[in-house]
Amino acid sequence: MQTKISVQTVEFDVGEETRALGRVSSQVGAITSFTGLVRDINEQAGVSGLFLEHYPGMTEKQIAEIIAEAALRWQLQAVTVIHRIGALQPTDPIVFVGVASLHRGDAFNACEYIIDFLKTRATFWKKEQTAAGPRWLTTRDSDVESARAWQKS
Amino acid sequence: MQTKISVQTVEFDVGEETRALGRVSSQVGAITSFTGLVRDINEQAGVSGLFLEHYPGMTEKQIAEIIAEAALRWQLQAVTVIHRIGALQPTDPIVFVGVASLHRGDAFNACEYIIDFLKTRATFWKKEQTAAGPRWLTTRDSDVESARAWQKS
Amino acid sequence: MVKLIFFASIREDLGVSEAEEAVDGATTVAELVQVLGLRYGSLWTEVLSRENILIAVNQAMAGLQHPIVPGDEVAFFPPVTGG
Amino acid sequence: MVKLIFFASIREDLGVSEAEEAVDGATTVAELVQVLGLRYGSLWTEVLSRENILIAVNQAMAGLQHPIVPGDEVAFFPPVTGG
Repeated sequence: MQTKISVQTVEFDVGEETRALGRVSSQVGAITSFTGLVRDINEQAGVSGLFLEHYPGMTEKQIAEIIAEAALRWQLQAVTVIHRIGALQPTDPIVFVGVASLHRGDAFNACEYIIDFLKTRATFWKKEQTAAGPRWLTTRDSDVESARAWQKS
Repeated sequence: MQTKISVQTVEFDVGEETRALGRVSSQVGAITSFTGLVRDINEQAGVSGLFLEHYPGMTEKQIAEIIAEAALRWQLQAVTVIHRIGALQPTDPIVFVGVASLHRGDAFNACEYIIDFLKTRATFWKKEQTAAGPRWLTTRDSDVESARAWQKS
Repeated sequence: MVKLIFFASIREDLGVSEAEEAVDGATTVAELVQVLGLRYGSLWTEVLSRENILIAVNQAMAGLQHPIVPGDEVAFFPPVTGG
Repeated sequence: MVKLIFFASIREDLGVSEAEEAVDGATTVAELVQVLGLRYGSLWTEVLSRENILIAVNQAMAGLQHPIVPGDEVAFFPPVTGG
């Protein structure tokens, strides 16, 4: 399995990443992707901007672990995870998860698994700029639930 | 909800389609996509090429119905379905399903639902060029099963 | 007259992609298939009676007992294989 | 000496992002927090003892009872919010 992990400030190109996943092997039949965007509302407050930081070294290791777990559960040919850090605006793409597989069921499951654990386990932190001033976000209960659901399956 | 449906011979650009889905509203938080590629093996034979045809008018109507059903089940902000027809080679992208939603759970479910029913209900036909000569494909049992599973949920 | 359309293996096996045909009193798809068999011979009867053949009347899936009236568009095709 | 790293709200509340500190006999994370509280005052004790604080030793998640030895990298941070 081929893996690409990048934590970066610059924007990613979903088209280029998808093409790269398809080039891994002529056996790839399905590519699924998740692209997360900064929303202008998060819970209540109007969000004018976001600042993201991570733990260099550890974050990349955690992402590699999450991908390795997914590869134990499903048959995967390639996985790409790109997470942006630094200053972001509403509607900016923030995270990309792309999965290439022979079959679409595996590609869908692995893609959702990886983003669910990225949200709850990888060392990223978000600070929102809101009308009421800046604030650090905390893990969302719904994200914790999504990750927990995989442990039952 | 915004919908784009296209049956076309030319290649699509996953990056451009994803950006367009994100532009629909500043509330879009999640974009999921499925890209199907022509594989060089399908069941047994080595496939050197594929020819796809559809039923102009009816096919587009069926795709619109499948999208409308998905929109009844999940909260969606935009859906794009692009299906190629004509002559295709192994590794060529053949189908794109993109879904934009506020939340990723809805986006993942709707994307998988739409491709599952595209495979079993939309009037497309594939003729494979194999080492043993051309042959028309028939619906795969595994695809029928995937579509059936949604009726139980 | 009804408009007939044939797709994929059905088109290839009949050697026809589209035709305008008189219904000769046929009021259902099944009766139309019978009329066409009498008009064009056993190949048509065989192909259009295949167990897995699918039918659409006016671009909506239909069964053999679906009514037809002049002006309808009736399509015959094998199981679909999209995506 | 151990290398301390603080992220996000923990860094802002302490006003420090990284530090090299003597362990003064501390052999676990909990003991290290005690030593740092004695050295820098109650703000450090309060911040590093928060209920939801997370700890990593050498870039792997760890609990308060995790052993530490000189040369370790010990990080303190709030709940993560990626994706």
